[in-house]
Amino acid sequence: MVGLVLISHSARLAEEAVALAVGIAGDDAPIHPAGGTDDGGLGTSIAKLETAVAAVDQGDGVVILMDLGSAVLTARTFIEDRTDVVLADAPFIEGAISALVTAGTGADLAAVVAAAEEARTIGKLC
Amino acid sequence: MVGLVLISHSARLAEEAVALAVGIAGDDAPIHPAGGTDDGGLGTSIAKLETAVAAVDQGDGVVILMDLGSAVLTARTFIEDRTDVVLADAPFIEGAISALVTAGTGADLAAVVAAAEEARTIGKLC
Amino acid sequence: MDTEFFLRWIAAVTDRVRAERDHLTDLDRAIGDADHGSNLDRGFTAVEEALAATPPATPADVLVTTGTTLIRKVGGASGPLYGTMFRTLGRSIGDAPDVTADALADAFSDALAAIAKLGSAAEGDKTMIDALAPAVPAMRTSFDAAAQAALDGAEATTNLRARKGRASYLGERSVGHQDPGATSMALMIDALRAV
Amino acid sequence: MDTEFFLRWIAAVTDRVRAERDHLTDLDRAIGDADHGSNLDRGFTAVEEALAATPPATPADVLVTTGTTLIRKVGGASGPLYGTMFRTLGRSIGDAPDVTADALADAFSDALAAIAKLGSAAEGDKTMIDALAPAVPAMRTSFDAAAQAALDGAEATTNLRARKGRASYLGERSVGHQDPGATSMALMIDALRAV
Ligand SMILES: Nc1ncnc2c1ncn2[C@@H]1O[C@H](COP(=O)(O)OP(=O)(O)O)[C@@H](O)[C@H]1O
Ligand SMILES: Nc1ncnc2c1ncn2[C@@H]1O[C@H](COP(=O)(O)OP(=O)(O)O)[C@@H](O)[C@H]1O
Ligand SMILES: [Mg+2]
Ligand SMILES: [Mg+2]
Ligand SMILES: [Mg+2]
Ligand SMILES: [Mg+2]
Repeated sequence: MVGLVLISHSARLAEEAVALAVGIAGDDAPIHPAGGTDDGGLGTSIAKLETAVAAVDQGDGVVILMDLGSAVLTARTFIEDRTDVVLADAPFIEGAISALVTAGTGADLAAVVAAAEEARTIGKLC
Repeated sequence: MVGLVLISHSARLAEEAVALAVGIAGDDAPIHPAGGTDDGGLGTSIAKLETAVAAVDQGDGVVILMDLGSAVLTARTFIEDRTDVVLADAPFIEGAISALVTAGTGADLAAVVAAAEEARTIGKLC
Repeated sequence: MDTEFFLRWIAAVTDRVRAERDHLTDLDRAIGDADHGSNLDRGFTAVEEALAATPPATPADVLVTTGTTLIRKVGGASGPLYGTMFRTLGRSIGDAPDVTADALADAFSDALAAIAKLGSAAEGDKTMIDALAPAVPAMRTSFDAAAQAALDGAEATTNLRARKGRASYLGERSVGHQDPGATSMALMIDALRAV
Repeated sequence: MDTEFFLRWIAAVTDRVRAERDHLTDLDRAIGDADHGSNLDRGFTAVEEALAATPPATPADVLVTTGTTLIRKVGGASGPLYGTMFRTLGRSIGDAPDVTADALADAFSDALAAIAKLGSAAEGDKTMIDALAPAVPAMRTSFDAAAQAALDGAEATTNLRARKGRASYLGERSVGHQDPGATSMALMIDALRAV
């Protein structure tokens, strides 16, 4: 199964986003948070990202969702030398839920990224 | 100033989203979480929403951002008899940051809703 | 139908919800988050208390109090939806002390529209609407016909793919399970029969 | 320029970052989150330790170790950005034991491209790029010219509106403040002069 990692400036935001996504989409596919700096502050950590990616990597690829700013830069730097890990340009919470649902069906890497990115276009009031 | 309320199924997700938005956009405009059910479970509460709206209402209107599902239904039911409170059809985290930044400039209700909804179209990788 | 009739209906619904609580939760476990039975039980227990605390004067009072209490107490998607249904029934009926069968059928038609609008949902989306929508025209005939239509509609959700609510996240995997909200809706309409 | 030259440069940058730490953080307080000075101080302290622990064999070693350490230790947006700058400088230089002025100028040109790509940013966005971009052509002339261009570029960010990074959320309110990253970039290029 494709794995998911949520990288955020805030450790707790990443954890809560994972919990909500699992609550809705179930735990068929692996998902892991990577939030905050190494010393628990606000920011991002490539070491935490590495650990999270390793935790969800089952050999079918990993999709990373970023909240903003340095999370994007850290994730981009991380994937420089990885072809099996891709970034989704998606809303953090909504993209995570869609991606996790799709990953849980056994979909491939491209389909999971597409699901995350389509979340951008789905209205909540219609 | 226009106030903001974030309603989520998860009390902690709403709280962490508020913290991140304030960390980035500052606390010029008021923002309040309304997450979880009255007894702290996963779900939404119109009583929590009322309290949160009252906490951020300075007379210039309030914008509500919802994560999904029953948060949308609860918010819609709440605004039935309120013309000064509007819902933003926006990504939860990204919309909250944009809306809070815009509210902090003293923008009016329509501009804050528009800022939240535009967050949907802003790419992270470009 | 007078105030007593509607109080008896709500009491019957409350009993049925309690009796079906675990079944409704099991249905919600398959395609949701396993709380539909406990959500409704919590809601109707609060309704029971509210109606006992301030005895309602009119049929509309019964229905509006029921709706408002469900909105405040349920905590899940079904709270605002059923809340809106009962409040719309009450508002549509107005302050008549006695409600004709036609007026109630009209009120159910209004309630269907209100639920569909709130949930941005239509028939076929595998929701409570799939039990309510066929019951609305059947109510012009009899409560029996309405109940049968609602039960059939609820059963037919099994083969549908969910397009609204949490179950919609499951996509194709939602097929093969009866919708919990359609099931509870059918139960409520069925309860009219025995009042 | 040999390995020693680059070690002296990084040591000088480390000293300057420490000396300017509070100033950089103050600039970031105005339009960011008040951590740019401490981010870089943490990063370059780790670089100092890494270079001491495994003495580098070539100029590229110095630069790649510096970059990799910054990526791992800074924690803010400037970490991946400066990390990419130093790693690109190292990779561009290759394994020559002695680097010509031309090769270094080419490497800085590559580093500019790499930062711009990583940050999806261009000159005028009120970022570190506004100090680096004018320094790149000036480096063909002299370190003095490059340093002057970088310092001028950093100063000119004051009148710009931020379009990338946290400061971009401030919109018009970012105008009137010098960009912290442009300021630290100018400091790094300025440090080349005294090596
Ligand atoms: N948007 C909607 N429109 C109509 N009915 C809906 C909608 N969303 C959910 N429902 C109904 O609500 C039921 C679920 O209720 P419940 O389990 O109490 O809430 P939750 O899904 O928040 O846990 C579903 O089975 C469905 O019938
Ligand atoms: N996308 C980007 N492209 C180029 N430079 C950027 C970008 N984002 C931020 N910067 C630079 O990084 C600096 C901020 O660094 P720092 O405060 O250490 O990180 P953070 O903003 O994560 O707290 C800004 O002043 C700016 O020069
Ligand atoms: Mg449920
Ligand atoms: Mg629920
Ligand atoms: Mg900063
Ligand atoms: Mg920071």
